[in-house]
Amino acid sequence: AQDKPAPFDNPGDVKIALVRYLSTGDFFQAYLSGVERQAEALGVDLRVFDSRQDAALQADMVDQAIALGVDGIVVQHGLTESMTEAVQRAVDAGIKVVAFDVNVENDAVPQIEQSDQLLAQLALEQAIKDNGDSFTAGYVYVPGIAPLDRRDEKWREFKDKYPGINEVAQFGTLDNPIANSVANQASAVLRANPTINVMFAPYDEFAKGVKIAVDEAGLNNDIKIYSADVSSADIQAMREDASAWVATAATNPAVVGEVSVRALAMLLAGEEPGQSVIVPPTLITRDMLMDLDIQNMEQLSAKLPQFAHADVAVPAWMPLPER
Amino acid sequence: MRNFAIRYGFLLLLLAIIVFFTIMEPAFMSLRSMVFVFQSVSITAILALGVTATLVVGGFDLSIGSVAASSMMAASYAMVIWGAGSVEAVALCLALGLAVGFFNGVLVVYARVPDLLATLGTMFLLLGLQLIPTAGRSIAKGMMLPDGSTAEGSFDPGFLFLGRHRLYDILPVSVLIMLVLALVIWFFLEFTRWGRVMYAIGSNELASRLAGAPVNRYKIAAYMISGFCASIGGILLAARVGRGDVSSGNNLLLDSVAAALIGFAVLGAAKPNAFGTLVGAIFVGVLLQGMTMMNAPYYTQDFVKGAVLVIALVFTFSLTKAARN
Amino acid sequence: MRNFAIRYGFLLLLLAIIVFFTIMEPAFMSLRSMVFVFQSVSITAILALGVTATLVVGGFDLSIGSVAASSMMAASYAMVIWGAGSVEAVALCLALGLAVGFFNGVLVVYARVPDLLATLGTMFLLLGLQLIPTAGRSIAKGMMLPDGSTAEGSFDPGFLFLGRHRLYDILPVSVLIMLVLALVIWFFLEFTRWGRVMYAIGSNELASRLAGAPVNRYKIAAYMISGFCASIGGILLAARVGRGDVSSGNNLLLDSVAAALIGFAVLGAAKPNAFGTLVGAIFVGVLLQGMTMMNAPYYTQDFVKGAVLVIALVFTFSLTKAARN
Amino acid sequence: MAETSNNQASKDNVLDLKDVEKSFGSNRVLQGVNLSISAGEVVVLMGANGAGKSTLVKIIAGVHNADSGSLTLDGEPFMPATPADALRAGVCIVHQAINDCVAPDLSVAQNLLLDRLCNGETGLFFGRGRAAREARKIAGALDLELDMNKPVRELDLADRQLVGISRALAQNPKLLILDEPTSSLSQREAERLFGIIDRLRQSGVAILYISHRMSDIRRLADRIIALRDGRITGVFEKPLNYEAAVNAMLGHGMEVSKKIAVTRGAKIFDARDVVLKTGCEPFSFSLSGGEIVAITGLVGTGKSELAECLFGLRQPPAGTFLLDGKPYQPLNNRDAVGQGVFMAAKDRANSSMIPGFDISQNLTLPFLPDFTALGTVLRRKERNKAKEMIDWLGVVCQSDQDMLNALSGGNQQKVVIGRWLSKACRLLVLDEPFQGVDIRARGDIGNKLRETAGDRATLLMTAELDEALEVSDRILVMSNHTIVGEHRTDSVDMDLLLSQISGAVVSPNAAAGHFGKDGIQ
Ligand SMILES: Nc1ncnc2c1ncn2[C@@H]1O[C@H](COP(=O)(O)OP(=O)(O)OP(=O)(O)O)[C@@H](O)[C@H]1O
Ligand SMILES: Nc1ncnc2c1ncn2[C@@H]1O[C@H](COP(=O)(O)OP(=O)(O)OP(=O)(O)O)[C@@H](O)[C@H]1O
Ligand SMILES: [Mg+2]
Ligand SMILES: [Mg+2]
Repeated sequence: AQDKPAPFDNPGDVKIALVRYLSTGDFFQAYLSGVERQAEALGVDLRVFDSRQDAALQADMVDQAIALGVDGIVVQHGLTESMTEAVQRAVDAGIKVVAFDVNVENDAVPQIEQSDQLLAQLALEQAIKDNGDSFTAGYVYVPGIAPLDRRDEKWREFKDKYPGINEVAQFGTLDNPIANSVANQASAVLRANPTINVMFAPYDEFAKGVKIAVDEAGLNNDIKIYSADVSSADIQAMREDASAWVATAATNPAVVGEVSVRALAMLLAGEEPGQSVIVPPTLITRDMLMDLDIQNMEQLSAKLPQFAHADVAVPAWMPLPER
Repeated sequence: MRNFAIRYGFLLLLLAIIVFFTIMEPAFMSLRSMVFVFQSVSITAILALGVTATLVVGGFDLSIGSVAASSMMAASYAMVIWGAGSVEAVALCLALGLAVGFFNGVLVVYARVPDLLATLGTMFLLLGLQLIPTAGRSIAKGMMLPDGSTAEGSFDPGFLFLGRHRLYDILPVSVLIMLVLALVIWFFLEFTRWGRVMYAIGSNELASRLAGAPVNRYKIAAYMISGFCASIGGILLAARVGRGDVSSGNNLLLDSVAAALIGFAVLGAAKPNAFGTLVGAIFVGVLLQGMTMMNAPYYTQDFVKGAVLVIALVFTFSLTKAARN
Repeated sequence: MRNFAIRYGFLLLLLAIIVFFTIMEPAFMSLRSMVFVFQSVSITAILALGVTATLVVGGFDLSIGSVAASSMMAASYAMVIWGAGSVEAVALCLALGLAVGFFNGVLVVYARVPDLLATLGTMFLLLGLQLIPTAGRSIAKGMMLPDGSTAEGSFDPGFLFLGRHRLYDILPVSVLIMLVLALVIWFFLEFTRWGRVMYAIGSNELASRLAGAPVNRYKIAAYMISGFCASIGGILLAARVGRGDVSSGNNLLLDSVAAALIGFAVLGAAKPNAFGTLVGAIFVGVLLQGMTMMNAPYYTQDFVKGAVLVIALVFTFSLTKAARN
Repeated sequence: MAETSNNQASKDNVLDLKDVEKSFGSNRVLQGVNLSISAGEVVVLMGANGAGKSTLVKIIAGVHNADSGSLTLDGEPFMPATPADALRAGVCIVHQAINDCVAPDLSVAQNLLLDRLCNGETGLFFGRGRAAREARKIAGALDLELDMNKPVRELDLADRQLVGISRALAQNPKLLILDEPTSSLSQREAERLFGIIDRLRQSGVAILYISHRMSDIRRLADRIIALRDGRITGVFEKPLNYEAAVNAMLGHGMEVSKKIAVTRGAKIFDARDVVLKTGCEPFSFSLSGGEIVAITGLVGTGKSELAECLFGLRQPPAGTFLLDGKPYQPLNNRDAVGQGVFMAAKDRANSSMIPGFDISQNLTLPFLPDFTALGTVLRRKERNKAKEMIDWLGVVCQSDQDMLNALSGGNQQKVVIGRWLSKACRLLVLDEPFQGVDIRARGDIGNKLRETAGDRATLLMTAELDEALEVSDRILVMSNHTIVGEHRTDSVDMDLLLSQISGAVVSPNAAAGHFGKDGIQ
């Protein structure tokens, strides 16, 4: 501890807050655990504010954190419009802020990104590799959700680039349980469009739903599913016999959580993490999972080092969580 | 003529929609396709049958969605983390559903909390409760537990069978369960004295009590039927999805309430009834599947669902009541 | 003694919770923190006041959440895509809310569709409808329109003021609007003859009609009040969020229904009432805020919300009714 | 006198009550009530409105628990905790509130079978065919001719009451309690009921009968017990002294209500060639200021329909009304009130009471604008008016802030009538206004009607001839949706009147001619 810069020479006095927009689901749970682990490694006091998808509340929570006298804030998701002013107030109050997956239009705030474009690109490149550049595709998409919109940009780019990609159906829903609702839609789509051989479902809940429908229709050898994000449950689904879900591109949400806190710590220590901190995604294919006998996220981290740790925002003094 | 419209108007509308979709998309009208429609609504329908039971005694159950979600988590937890077999898992879920139903019933009957309020409280309770054992994670084979070890168990094939097997290669087990449950509840409500007494309680609770009906027990039983149905829904959900997904079950709630309420309009019943509930669920299923096949974006589906619902109901109810006057 | 418990039990519980949180976390008991609690519940409370109006006439409005969401989208659309000013945007939203309320009222009164069913249909209709103009996309400054051009307009600062300004640097405009609306509706329901007649209709519709009340008009008015409140909620939501966000407003319905129903327990009213509704909303706000301050994970918040709700209600209702017998 | 009967050996007594006490809050409703009923006996319980009769019944029925005291049934201690317990012990009850006897959404058949469904006698499976047969048997006892598949919601109040009574009679009770069973019946139905009561009495059933109708009491009573303010004030054996019984129940003699002489004013209302139901004969009549006219007739002959036509709730197929010489065609009941025509509807629980409101709020409801300033209700003014009305009508209550459903049936009725007496009008229509009202209160209300009659016309619909005779100046007889006779109350030809009511004299032409000559004006 002696060689750490201020204020981390006395980390017990450092208070940071995580202000969340989304919290329910594996991704967010894993992200939180990464934040917690890194905060623990640093020895700082962490407070978690959950706005549960209430954008207005999230902005208020920033003010609350200001009132609580925190030294730094991690903003996790949210809407540009509602967060920009609140974050500006925090910056004005001398608080260091980093933002994950939300653009708060502030030069003093580094952006942590998992790069949705890159995620989509990795999955789609794999699809082209597996199926050639012309195939009949079904696409699962719900507009209005920022990360999905960014993945959608990539999908449209690919369609422009490869005219052989024929999108015959687009569907999607966020009705919970999402996998179940998407499965119902997908089964209708598969009956109406028996020629589909590729499904692009750039969100793991969508992919799971599509997989259920494909299995139920007995088409698992005829269709390949490409998606984004990963969890232990997804790994199991991909590992199933003759699973149609052949590839997904993902960053490790826990790693993103760790990086967020590290970037904030650098700011607090007076260092510059850079305006944009990108955590690179990893492509995970079914073959990899089978060959390396990966059963869950922990094994994935252990066997794919690029997934376990992102070498970003790691100055020499930074204590890393144990692994 | 008007009587005919009241009795069969809704069924004719359903038929018209089916014909329309078949013309637009011939793949719609096949045995397989119909089986898929049934499958897509099986869970909603099962929950809706439970709501119907509470509607019959003049109550309401807002907790079904969260009971189903909790039951899905409980089944997954039992199998994946405790390594239980499918029988134990199913038994656990049913016990959970019955217990929640009993709890709701006691709140309504003995603590006299209004039904909407009591079941809303239970709903919030369960929404939180289901997430506590896993600290908000969903449950899957090989998952890492909070204590750092790895879960040993996995979904029992017998359990997955419930969600995935097809009898004679065509009829999914979940559809069979839905049909059997609908038949049982329909028969129970229409042809047993218990069912009659439940309708009597819903119509005039005091009169039924004065006629010697053990009203409290019946009401608690109705909530237990509801919880039981919801837990079956949760089991089928877990068996279909094959993991314990974190979910609020809110959409399940709304869809099943819609199905149960549409049921009022079927055959001019103008009261909760099991046959109507089943038809209501299938109606929504046909609409959604047909529109998905026609590539309609999801938001137009909500819109059309709402529009058809409103039109059908205006038609039925304004006719039914007009004929009364 | 028992009467005292009935009247003040709930308020005492609220006080006890506040004291508890203050001991655990002294920062809880500050003006800023209390203002924050009020602000966090302001939109929920405004919607809940609308529901209260429909509950008073014996109805129910399930469409409020979607009216608020649609009104948020409408305001955003008007300003960002049509380039309207804040006055036009607000007027449009209020007109929308009143129109939807009128539609609900007509369905219930003239088409005689049961209230739950009618407003559920409207809910689905609006859920779809609000997404159609933008094909499901959120509305933000500089967004790409379906025809490929870029939206010219932006949120009017005067509009954003509604959601973001604080009077005397402490009192948010939204809290002020909530308090004023609560006061107006409370006064209206408790002290005016129109409010009195609304309660009469809720208690016995036929008797009220025979005593000369224009029941249909009152019922439609109640739904219009509800739609009006919901659209104000939507305006504030848009002003606070600063964009037409498709996923905001998901939980508004359940939270405001909870607040309105908890209101039954306040002051032993055992009926819908505006003061109770406001207290109910604040109660939930205090709980969530306190738990957040104590760093409780989000899922325990649902659980505790449910548990406290159930306990409080059992306490109040079992006492209220026992005293009656 | 009261003591002798209570000291009788209790072995042949079916029911014995000892020192039963019951309070609602600070209101001591029953105080040391002792009472016994033996097999094969009809005991009539008399008491003014709010004396505690229904409360006593509800204790025996297991609806309320007594605060103290003991009950024995057939010599065994009897403490029913629920209505089901009482039923199992063989105690059958027809409650006063007709709504408590039927489930409106179920069919007539299912309502008739309700007890059997509840206690399991029907077996688990409910076959519709068999059910309809059994239900028809039950209905047969009272000669009910109803469509077995009709929902009870669509029945008339009287039919609902008959369904409730039939249900109780079908159960072979040990003890049968009837709490004002004839409140909405006319003589014909009541007579059928009395026939059955006679049969049950002979077969050894103990019967407790509660009524405010002297004609019922005269017809049935073996013994009369008078209840006043929750205490037994007299037990009367045969030969029965009715006057003494009334005195015991009221605490004083019944002042012979001397009718204030009719000061018949100008003609106010005219009905000309009204056809109430297509295919029925047209009729005409007119009403003058200051007079009280009763329309009497059997249940279901169209009295309520006429009242509803006058109040703008329905349109007669043909005919014209004139109010103060001008055509009167109300669009709806609000319009009627606006033109000065008020109506107190029958079936108070459904069509008049606001159960969630207290007495004062119930009283002022139709004329709320009179108690408001700028839309705000002036609570003090409202409560003062209510207190005034409570005193004037003699409503038995704790205060004007009592909830209406905590009042006894008769007192509820007074509040409901009082509502329409609180303001002057041109034509006041009262449909069955004395339902459940005790003798003295009936006299009181009659006097109030008379006092306020002023230059308003008052029309009273009643199936109970006694009421018509007691209160009105003139009686019109309705049969089969038309008026078949007219009588001046001070010179009634009873034989003719009764035969007109029973429909024996159906000579519509003669009747029309009759009215054509001197019925009008
Ligand atoms: N549920 C109740 N709560 C409070 N007070 C009640 C309740 N029921 C009855 N009372 C009171 O008890 C007293 C007796 O009422 P009860 O109904 O027994 O009178 P009753 O003799 O049947 O009169 P009626 O001839 O008008 O039917 C009345 O003063 C009434 O206000
Ligand atoms: N809404 C209705 N629907 C069907 N039949 C009705 C309706 N209203 C009245 N009737 C029938 O019309 C007839 C006359 O009813 P009405 O109530 O006018 O008779 P009444 O002489 O006033 O009898 P009561 O003494 O019961 O008041 C009855 O047979 C009744 O069943
Ligand atoms: Mg009584
Ligand atoms: Mg009548």
